[in-house]
Amino acid sequence: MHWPIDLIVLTFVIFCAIAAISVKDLLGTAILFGAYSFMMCLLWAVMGAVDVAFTEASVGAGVSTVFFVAAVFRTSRRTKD
Amino acid sequence: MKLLGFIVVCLTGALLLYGTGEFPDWGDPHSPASLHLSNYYIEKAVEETQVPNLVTAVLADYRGFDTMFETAVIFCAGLACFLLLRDFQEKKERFYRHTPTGIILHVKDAKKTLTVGREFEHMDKEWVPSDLIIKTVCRILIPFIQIFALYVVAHGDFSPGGGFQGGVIFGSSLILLAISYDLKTLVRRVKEKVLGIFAAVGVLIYVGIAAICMPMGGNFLDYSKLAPLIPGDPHHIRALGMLGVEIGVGIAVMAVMAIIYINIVSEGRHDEGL
Amino acid sequence: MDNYPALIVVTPLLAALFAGLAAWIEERLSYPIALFGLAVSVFSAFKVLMQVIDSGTIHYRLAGWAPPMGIEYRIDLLNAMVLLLISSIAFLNLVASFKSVDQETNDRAGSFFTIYLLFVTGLLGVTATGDLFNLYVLIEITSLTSYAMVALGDRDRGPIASLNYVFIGVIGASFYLLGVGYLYMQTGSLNMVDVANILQGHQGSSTVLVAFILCMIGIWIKMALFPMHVWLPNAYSYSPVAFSRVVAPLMTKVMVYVMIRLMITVFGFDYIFVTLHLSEAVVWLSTIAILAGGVMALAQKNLKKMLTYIIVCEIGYMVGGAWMGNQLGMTGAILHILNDALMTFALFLAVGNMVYKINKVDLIDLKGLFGKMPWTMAGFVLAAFSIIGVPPTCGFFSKWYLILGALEKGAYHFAVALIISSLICAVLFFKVFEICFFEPMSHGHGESHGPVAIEEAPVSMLIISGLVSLSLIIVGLYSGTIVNTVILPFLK
Amino acid sequence: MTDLLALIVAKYNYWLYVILMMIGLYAMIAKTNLIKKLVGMNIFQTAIILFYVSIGYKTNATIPIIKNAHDAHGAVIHAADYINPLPHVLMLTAIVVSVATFGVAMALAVRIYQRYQTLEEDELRMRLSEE
Repeated sequence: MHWPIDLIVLTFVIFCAIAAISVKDLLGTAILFGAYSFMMCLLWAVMGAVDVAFTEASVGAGVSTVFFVAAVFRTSRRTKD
Repeated sequence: MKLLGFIVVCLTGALLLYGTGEFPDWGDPHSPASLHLSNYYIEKAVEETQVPNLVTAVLADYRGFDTMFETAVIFCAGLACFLLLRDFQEKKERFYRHTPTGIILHVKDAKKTLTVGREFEHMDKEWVPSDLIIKTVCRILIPFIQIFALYVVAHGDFSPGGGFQGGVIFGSSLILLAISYDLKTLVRRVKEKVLGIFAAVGVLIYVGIAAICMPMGGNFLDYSKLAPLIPGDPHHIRALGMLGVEIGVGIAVMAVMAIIYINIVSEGRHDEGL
Repeated sequence: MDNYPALIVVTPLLAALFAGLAAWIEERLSYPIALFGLAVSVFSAFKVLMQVIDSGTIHYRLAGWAPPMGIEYRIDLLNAMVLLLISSIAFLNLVASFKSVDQETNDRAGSFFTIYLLFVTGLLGVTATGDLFNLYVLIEITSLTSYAMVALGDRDRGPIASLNYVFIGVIGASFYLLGVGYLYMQTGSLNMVDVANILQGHQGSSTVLVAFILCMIGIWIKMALFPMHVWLPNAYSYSPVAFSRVVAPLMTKVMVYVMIRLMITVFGFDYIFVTLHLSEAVVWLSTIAILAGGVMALAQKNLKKMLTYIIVCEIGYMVGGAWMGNQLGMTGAILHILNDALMTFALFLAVGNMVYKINKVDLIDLKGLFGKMPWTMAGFVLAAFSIIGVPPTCGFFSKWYLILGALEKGAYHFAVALIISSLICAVLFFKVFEICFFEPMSHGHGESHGPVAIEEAPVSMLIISGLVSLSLIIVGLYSGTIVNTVILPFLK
Repeated sequence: MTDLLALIVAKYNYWLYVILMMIGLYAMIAKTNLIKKLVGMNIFQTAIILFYVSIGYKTNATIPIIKNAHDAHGAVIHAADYINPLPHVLMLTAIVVSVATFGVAMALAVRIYQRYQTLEEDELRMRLSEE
């Protein structure tokens, strides 16, 4: 039974999601978003979806975050909400 | 807007929670979703396709048609980023650094260029001195990342991974090169035209393998009809077909990831970046 | 072995890839490649339609696997008709846009053709497929290409309209995906026919109800039914003309087709109209959509925007007809898919010719256009009559079926809304005609007596425009044949 | 009380996916910064992926890679021993689609910033009405 791990990771996921959309700095959002993706990837690995977890680790936590940082670099870090 | 958002979100949440009520328990082995098709795939896929990773077998063979369009989606995203951002006009101002003295030259006229060589090096506007440690570590690391990417593509039949993941890893090794050196280094080594052609050729490999099956007398994507073309055990023909397809996916994804990154980070001018 | 069903979808995709390659090597090759790909597609679609009329539904197994395991193309009369419609409109538009593409895309014609062909591939695939998840992937291809195209049109406002379209489009597609997930959870299958068979035993389940609602909301967002229409006017009016000519007639109609397909093939009439009783509410919703679309169209000052609001209005017709729950309403809705696609295409072709010559299509810019572009305006008038519903044109016949369906069901409010919206359209178009015909050219001193010099669009555009406008009358005259050979046998 | 707890434990993945989805949807509708909206969009899409992956899970089963596939011909494979592979396949496709959309949306955001020097929706609306 590994549902306790599952539950802990899920709590982290929700925490990261809320933090990512409420931080007042877009670069911070980018990093929290990467953390969110990585937590999500852990969760899927726990559930046995290894291929999906692998993809999310390389795409969500890797390349998407890089695109995100690149876009923030070319625009601005400022956000009102 | 906040209030509207809140109302919509609550309505959606209520609808979804209402639907959750009759769900089978999480992880129930007897839920309908894990019985009908799933059992067929688990019991027959290895016998029919000789691929032990069921996800790859279903992805590239049973539902290979989905995957073909998924690759087309990726190709389309790369093309869209290129069309949206690419700007062929040279930027007016340029910065150069005289290497022996460290003096920075600011050239305002677009027509005058200095030859970049041993004395002068091209420089970004927000210039950070390149760090020796980072450069060296990345130079050592990048070949290994690329070999790992190739392994992921080739070994997708037996372990987690496949064309898409491998392509993303290969693409991120290129992005790492751009971050640790500078964007110019990447653009010089991997020409834009090469990336564009790779993106199209990758998808073309997939569609081509699928389309060859038609003149061979099978339906579209039916790898088993490729047997006369490829020497070797006809028993493993489906696995070989999948491998070919995965290589196509890997090439396309690699190229597209690099295209998207380069265009976003340099606003389409391909001169300076992160 | 007969591979026409696969060829319909695959040749545009292959042509797109070769056109994309050609864009890097020799740009001038892209156009003939694109033209050839679509020509093969039209031919295959025609072959398939003939085959279906002769010998019934075609089942084509992709990758050779039997249906619930693999993906299947299941082409019946409705599919075949819509497939032929899509491929021929796309082909004709490509012929017509030979001259105007260069003008609009800053020498990136090769990439434009690639995206255009991918868009058409997506539409054709959505129509041909018999698999719920495959449908989602192809919807995403069409959406992604349209995001790119919308941003390419107007350089200032295009990107904003496009990003709004991205947000709303993703919500729509995700709702659909979620609905498919609920269905999968209940049935364990993704093939439409297989899902429908399994669903027979689960009519009362709340999961199926939620799945149905989610799928419908997703599709409605994608088709821009009235309260979810906010993305459509901006997105369609800012995209390049060569693209809006194909997206405006086809995108929404294909989504209507998807809705009808889900209603008939997956959930079944009994479930929707007998178990759920949702008919009344949706017919009211579409009544409101019709009236709101018409009223908002009245307020517009730009011809292209006005036409996009008319599209919103027309969607109300089709949704209302499909949800009427009787054969007449459904016949009207399906016939209107065909007619409305042709009418909108004809209108946008005319607008395209105007844009080619005078660049802007604010209503004020249209003064004296009858003298300047008589042939274009002739096509425009014919299409406008068809939208209003003047008898020999095809618009009249589908409206006739819709009204009959409404009367049979007793939905008088829908019939009244239909007639009111026809009147609104008449007012709108006569306003345009008045500006074009009676008011003189506004340039200079306000007097331009004597014959105005004729400055027409290129012949390739004019011929297509004329051809499509004439087809409105021909389709109108043969509506009886279409209903008897295609629609009624399908509904049986 | 224990019934309720049992209900929560039995389906908590589904409850939590609903919560994540609501967070994402709220961010997409209510936030004014375009990039924040994009983050909301991504959370929304991953929530759906979580839902699908949860459908595929089976207790007491292992990952969907058949052990000893090539040397045990004729050995019977029990379907109950392996997790359902189909949702994983679907979600691989969905992840790819979402990263493609994300890339295009980022490119659009950069274009908007180039033109208007802002990413806030209300400021954009003001700029548009000025022109």
